[in-house]
Amino acid sequence: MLEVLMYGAIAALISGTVLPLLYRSKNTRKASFGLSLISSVLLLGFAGAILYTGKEPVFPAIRYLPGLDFTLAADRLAAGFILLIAAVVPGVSIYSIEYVEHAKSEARKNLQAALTNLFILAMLMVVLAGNMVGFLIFWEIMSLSSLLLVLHDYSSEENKKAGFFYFVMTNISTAFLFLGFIILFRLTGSAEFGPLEYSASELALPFLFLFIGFGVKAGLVPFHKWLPYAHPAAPSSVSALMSGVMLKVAVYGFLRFLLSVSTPELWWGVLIITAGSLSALFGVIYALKENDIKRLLAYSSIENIGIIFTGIGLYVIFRVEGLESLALLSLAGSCFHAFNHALFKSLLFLCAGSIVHATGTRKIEAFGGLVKSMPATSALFMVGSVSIAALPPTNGFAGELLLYQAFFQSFAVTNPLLTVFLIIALSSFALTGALAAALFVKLFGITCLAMPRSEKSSLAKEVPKHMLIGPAIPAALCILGGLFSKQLLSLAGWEIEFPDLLLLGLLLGLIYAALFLIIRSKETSPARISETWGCGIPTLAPYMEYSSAGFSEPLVMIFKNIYRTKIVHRAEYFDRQESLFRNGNVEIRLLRFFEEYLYIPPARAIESFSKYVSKLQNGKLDSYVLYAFLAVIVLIIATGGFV
Amino acid sequence: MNISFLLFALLNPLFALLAAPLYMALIRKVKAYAQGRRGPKLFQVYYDLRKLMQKEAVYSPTSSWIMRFTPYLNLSTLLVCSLFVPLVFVPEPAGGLGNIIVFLYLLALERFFTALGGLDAGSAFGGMGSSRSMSLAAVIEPTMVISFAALAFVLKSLNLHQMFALTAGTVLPISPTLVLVSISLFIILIVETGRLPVDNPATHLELTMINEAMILEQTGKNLALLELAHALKQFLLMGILINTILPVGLSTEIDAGKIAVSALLFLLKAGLLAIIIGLFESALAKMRLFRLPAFYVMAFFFSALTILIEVFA
Amino acid sequence: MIDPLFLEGIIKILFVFVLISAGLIISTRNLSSVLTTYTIQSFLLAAVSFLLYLIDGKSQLLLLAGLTLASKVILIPYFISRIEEKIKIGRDLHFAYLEPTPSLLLSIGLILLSYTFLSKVFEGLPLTKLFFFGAVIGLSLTLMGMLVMFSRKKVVTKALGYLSMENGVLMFGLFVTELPFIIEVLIIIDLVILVMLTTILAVGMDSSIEEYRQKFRKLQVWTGVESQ
Amino acid sequence: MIRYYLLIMGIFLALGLIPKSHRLMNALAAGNGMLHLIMSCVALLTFDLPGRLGESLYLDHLNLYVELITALGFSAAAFYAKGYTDSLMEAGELDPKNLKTFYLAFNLLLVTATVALFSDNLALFWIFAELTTVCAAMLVAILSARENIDAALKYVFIVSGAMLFAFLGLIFLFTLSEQTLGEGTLNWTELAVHASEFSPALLLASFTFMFIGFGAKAGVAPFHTWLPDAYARAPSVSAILSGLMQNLGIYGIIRMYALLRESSAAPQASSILIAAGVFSIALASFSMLQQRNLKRLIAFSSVEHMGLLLIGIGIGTPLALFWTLFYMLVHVLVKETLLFSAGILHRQYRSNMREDMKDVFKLQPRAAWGLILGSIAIVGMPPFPLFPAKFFILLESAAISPYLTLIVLLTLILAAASFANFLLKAFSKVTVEEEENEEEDHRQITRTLAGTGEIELENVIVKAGREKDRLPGQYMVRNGMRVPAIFMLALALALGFYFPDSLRDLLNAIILELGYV
Repeated sequence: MLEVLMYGAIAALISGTVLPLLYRSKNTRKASFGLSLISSVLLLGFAGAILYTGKEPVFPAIRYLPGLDFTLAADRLAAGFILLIAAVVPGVSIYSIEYVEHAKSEARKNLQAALTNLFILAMLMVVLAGNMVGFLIFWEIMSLSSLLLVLHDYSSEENKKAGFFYFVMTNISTAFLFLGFIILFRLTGSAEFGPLEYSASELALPFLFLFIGFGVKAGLVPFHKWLPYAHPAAPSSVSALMSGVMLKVAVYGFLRFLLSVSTPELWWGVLIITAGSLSALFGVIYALKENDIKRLLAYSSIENIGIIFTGIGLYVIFRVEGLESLALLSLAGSCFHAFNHALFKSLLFLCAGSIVHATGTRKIEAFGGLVKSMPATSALFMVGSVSIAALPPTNGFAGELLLYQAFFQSFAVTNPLLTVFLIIALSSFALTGALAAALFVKLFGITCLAMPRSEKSSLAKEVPKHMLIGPAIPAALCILGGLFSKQLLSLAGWEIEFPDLLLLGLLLGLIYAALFLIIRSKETSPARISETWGCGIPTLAPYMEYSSAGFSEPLVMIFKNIYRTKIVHRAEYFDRQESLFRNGNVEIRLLRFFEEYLYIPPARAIESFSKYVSKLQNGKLDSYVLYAFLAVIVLIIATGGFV
Repeated sequence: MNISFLLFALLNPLFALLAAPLYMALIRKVKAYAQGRRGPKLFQVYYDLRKLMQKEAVYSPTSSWIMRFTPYLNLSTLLVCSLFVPLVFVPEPAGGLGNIIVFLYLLALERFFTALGGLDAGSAFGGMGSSRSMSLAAVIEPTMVISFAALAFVLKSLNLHQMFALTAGTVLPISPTLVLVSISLFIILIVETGRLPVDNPATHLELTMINEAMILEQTGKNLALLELAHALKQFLLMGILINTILPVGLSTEIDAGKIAVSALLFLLKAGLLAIIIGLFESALAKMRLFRLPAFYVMAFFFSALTILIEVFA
Repeated sequence: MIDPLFLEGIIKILFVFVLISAGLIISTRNLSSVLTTYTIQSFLLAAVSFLLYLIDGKSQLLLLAGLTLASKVILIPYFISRIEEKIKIGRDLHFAYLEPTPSLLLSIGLILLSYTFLSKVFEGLPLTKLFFFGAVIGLSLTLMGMLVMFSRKKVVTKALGYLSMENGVLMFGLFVTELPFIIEVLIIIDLVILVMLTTILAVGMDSSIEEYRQKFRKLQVWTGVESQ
Repeated sequence: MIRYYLLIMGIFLALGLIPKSHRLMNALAAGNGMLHLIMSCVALLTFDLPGRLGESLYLDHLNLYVELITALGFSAAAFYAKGYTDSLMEAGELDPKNLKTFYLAFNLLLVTATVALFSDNLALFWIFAELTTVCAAMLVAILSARENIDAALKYVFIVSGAMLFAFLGLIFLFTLSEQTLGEGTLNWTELAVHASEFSPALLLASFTFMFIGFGAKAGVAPFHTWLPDAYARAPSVSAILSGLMQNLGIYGIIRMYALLRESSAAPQASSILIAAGVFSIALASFSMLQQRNLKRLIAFSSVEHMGLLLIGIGIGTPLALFWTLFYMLVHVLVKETLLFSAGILHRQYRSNMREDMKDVFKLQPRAAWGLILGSIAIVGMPPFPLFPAKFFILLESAAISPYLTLIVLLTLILAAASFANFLLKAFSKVTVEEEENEEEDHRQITRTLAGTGEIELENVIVKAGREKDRLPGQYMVRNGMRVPAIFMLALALALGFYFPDSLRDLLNAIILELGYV
């Protein structure tokens, strides 16, 4: 029965992929997104049933390669992530029905619909894959389909760069996964994911490789740079899927490995937490300075992935220290946070897509006043902002609460050095949370409140209804997921001491209602409308408002060591001796630390080396024969040496 | 949920709501005396609130529902918060109320919407206040969390109710490290309530104000609600500090007499604390905004030290 | 019958001459001299083959000698000299990477390399001294031919370098007479085809004839693309 | 038997000289390819393998498999050649007088390659492999432009020069067998039986020399230098054929390594192969990164894949060899797709350079997608079957050292990045704004007219209209050029989803016959 649901979902997604490729029309696109919607409903049933009953479905192995079958498997972990997919997809599908129509040509619209389905399918199959080869295959398809989606507007220079960068990073990720899996395969002699009862030293290498591989895909610092490039380039619905689901698929892969290891070591946990905390902190700090709404959200994804990995790291540390209940708590926390992030990040990206669509720009400084012109979108955006700022009683808070609980009790570890480490990690975690709140006050406040800051923004209109229903689904889930978090956790089988947020939410609501009614009933005089006080200036103008850059200025000052600036000169001359100046510019800009010290130098080195190598192929027969001659000599000497 | 809790749920918020403005006034009075003035009457605060309640609200045409929504939300949040902090007697815990992290984040919720409210009218003052408030809150957050973590670690619970059940009945702090935590808590109290040297609640100068700037556009009963919420916040934080360092008199049983005594004792202790705050404020000058993180680090240091000492001991 | 030892002595002397001819090919600038040197080298090869026949008495060697004489001493040189006339260039003045003197020094190194390598490889095998010598000369001749191929500019000279490599291989092969005769014949045929092809193509490359230039210009589509 | 074959083929080729019409010549070439394809299939199905035909023809699974790949590639190329050469002649690049030579060399190449593959005697293999070089060089030089001649000369000089070393290796081997068996032999079957008795030192020396020759034939770095020039200059068809000849080199190396595997020199031979493989991959990847010429890019990618094949052979385990053999097949399929598509683009833009390509999706959408999908396949991404092949080869390579695997993987990233870089830069230049409305209008007309009976007429008119407003400068792709590309890609894709049992049995049989397991 369960299997049928899954096959149905897969079939729906496949037909959703194929259909728009066959015939270009609006109806096929609609049908395609409808199919993905259907598939998500089926998936919901499938994953829910597994999580509830704990029964694992049995899929027959599919013959694939000699000596290697293609198997599907869904345990509770997989079911959890399938649930995550099923939760994000409906909103995105409904949203896309309208959103995809803004693409430039019919061909691209259909391609986008098909690829979106393929992308969802690939992510689903990665989670379902029963062995490493299947996992890698769909992992690659997932990367590829998302790459093509990122490149939907391929002619723009910026997108091209983003696409290339994404491609390279995703390849690096796959390469390390390849390596990690290959070593595991050699160790166990099978491609299946199974318990790894080996000593930690044997697993150290695969652990490192897989950590890097999944870390790149998840966007951990310092492998995170592709995110802020790829997200602005991709259509918003795809960003929602990428940020909401794809990053979590990487988390899933990492968990799948980690949970099968029976004896992890302490340094694993320390490494994971370090990377996680740094990601969280850098993610949010860079986001604060960002002026591009989608890039800001991308940085915020880095932050949240950092939080998830911090939880995973805590899990490892507690496992090593033998604190099983805390280990469970932190694992539950990071899984739950992964789930929540999927919801509110997809919600935010969808809203951002609507806003960008309505205003025609991605610059936060150009928005403003949308709460009046786009009330529904703004309300949804508000829900997303509150959730991501981890405010009660939303789901974002529930996830972080679990992690906080784990952290607060973590000082039970006996190792004093570890305690110091945990204190540092906790404070960085807290700082991240508060900065995120500041970030989303800025984002929501500057985007939606006050007066429109540009003409584009003042002309904005509310988006069509599909683009409202779409994000409304994750928005509702965000609130419900927060309110019913305790119930959800116990449904998922985690018996954890956890405050009842439903009670809290009810209390809040009741008191609010009571207050409101009491005060309203006593109201004597109606409210009056009057100009904002502007220190005597008669009319307020948009340029007087606090700007996005101004808002983050205090934090920029406080973290000025991180936001270092760089002065860049560019000059052109008429002559080679550089004495006759033609034109040039000087630019003071933010130092992109990771980019300029970590990415560009090796890229430059590879580039210049490749130039050098290319020169070897100089088209001259003389040189070619010389190479061959040298090679012959070397081979003769080598053979002589061997003999 | 049991009787004791229901009783607590009724009494504690009511007590807090009624007593909170008094201490705003008390601190003001202490400061006035320190400056050689007599200052307004203690109950002036209540008169002010009543007057504001009766006044109409004035809204800017640029503002939106955020501005109308925020005051109610803030007060209701703080009222929920008051369920978390047992002031005069500790009930049987129920429904996870009292969770210290939830408490922290309820404060964050209040701050979040206040800041949005500041941005809503579109005036530069509001924006400035929001920006500063959120920035400083971000910087203080690690300190707060570590302090509360230290508190939780020393008192071996995540729930304020359970913590205070532990401290109740003792005269002196049950662990010497609690003194260290208390110093941190005191600093947090100063910061969170927007007092000198962080913020000056008494001025309306754009260079200095943080909290006042955010609510500059609020008028009438909305302003009253916000003021009340602010006072409540201060009172609750004071309550945590008092019940940590000087829990004497905190009752754990439902007994009208005992509760009355304990309430009276609490009012006295809070009065003492308010005087200390007032004196502390008078003794210090406003710090430059960007010097503040150094101030917070002090609190951070004490809390981290607490955890380390507890671990080593 | 002549004393085999005496014949072996002569063969060894011929080996030395072969090496000298290889050196000359490396360093001579005049195209026709290079060709002549090659012809002499091939002739020496034929002579070695003949002498070996006198020692072993295997008729294949005689045939091989005849075949070498016909193809390498007569046919190929004739063909190449015709080409040289046609393309109207007599000299190959420029050297790539190596001037004649370092080339010659390097050749000595190559001979040493072949010697050490082969002595290691053949260690412990019951082989005649003459075979070993032939192998060393053959391998070094092959390597020296390669040296010619990369250090000379004109395609015709390169072709001669290739032929000289081929001579080295043949020299080696002479001592392995059991190799089926048919294969030797096929190798020669292959060689002839290859030489004809390369030299015809070389006309296209080395030619200074105006008509070719024009032809190339007409086909600019395929050019002007690569920037090298 | 070999004589009969050569005789028949000789007659066949002579027949090929008679017809004057291009169509007929092309049909003959295609027929030739199909004939070989069918013959090898029949041989595979009916013969008792391994077996002999006459004195010198030896048939086993390996050479039939390689022949199958070769004949498949030839047949596809023959179909493609018609349209392509037509267009070359239209543009005045190919002299119609040379057409006959072209097809002669085309057919001859297949015949010589076939004889080379099936000859038991290594020397015969050597000679015919040499002859394939000659034929392929003729095909490269067919345009008789200076650049083509240059490329052909490089091909001949480098490959033939290196092949001379292979002959030295043969002489070593012969001497060795003479010393051990009393009577010299170069018959592979006999050598295989006695390989373990041979002196490892001499066997290794002979392997090294043969590796030089066959490696040059296969395009292994640093003997690969002829390959990019030949690919870039030669017409696509010729490039495909010389590409097919690379498999011949790999075939020789597989055979030689199988000999070596029996002796104690196997580890040394493995290290040579793996070192050369890694070197090839690295060099090719770095050369690809800055490549602006599409065909050169494809050529270097060939070098890279040869490197991977060498590693697969050098690992020396049955599993590695199994996937290496599979890799050979898929590589040919995908490489041909790429070259076919690149050829179409070359006819469109008259250039292989990335700067010259514009509006690709508008002008040649199918070729563009062919290139994109081909690139995805060639960099080893699923669902294309190079992916599992790569996985298993690398899996086996990790047994030698995980760091070897790491290096290979990292350099493969470079190769993938090069393709991405090229495609992104070449395909993203848009000058014409895409106008979809027009097309929709056409559809509107047909839709409204549906059911009136005049629909067909209208369709014709619409079509004719479209034909007329074909974009300026759009190259009309002949079906004969499109079909083989699609066919090859579809075949590759199908192999990615379904691995036929018969193929598995065939590959296992090869491994068994080579003495693995």
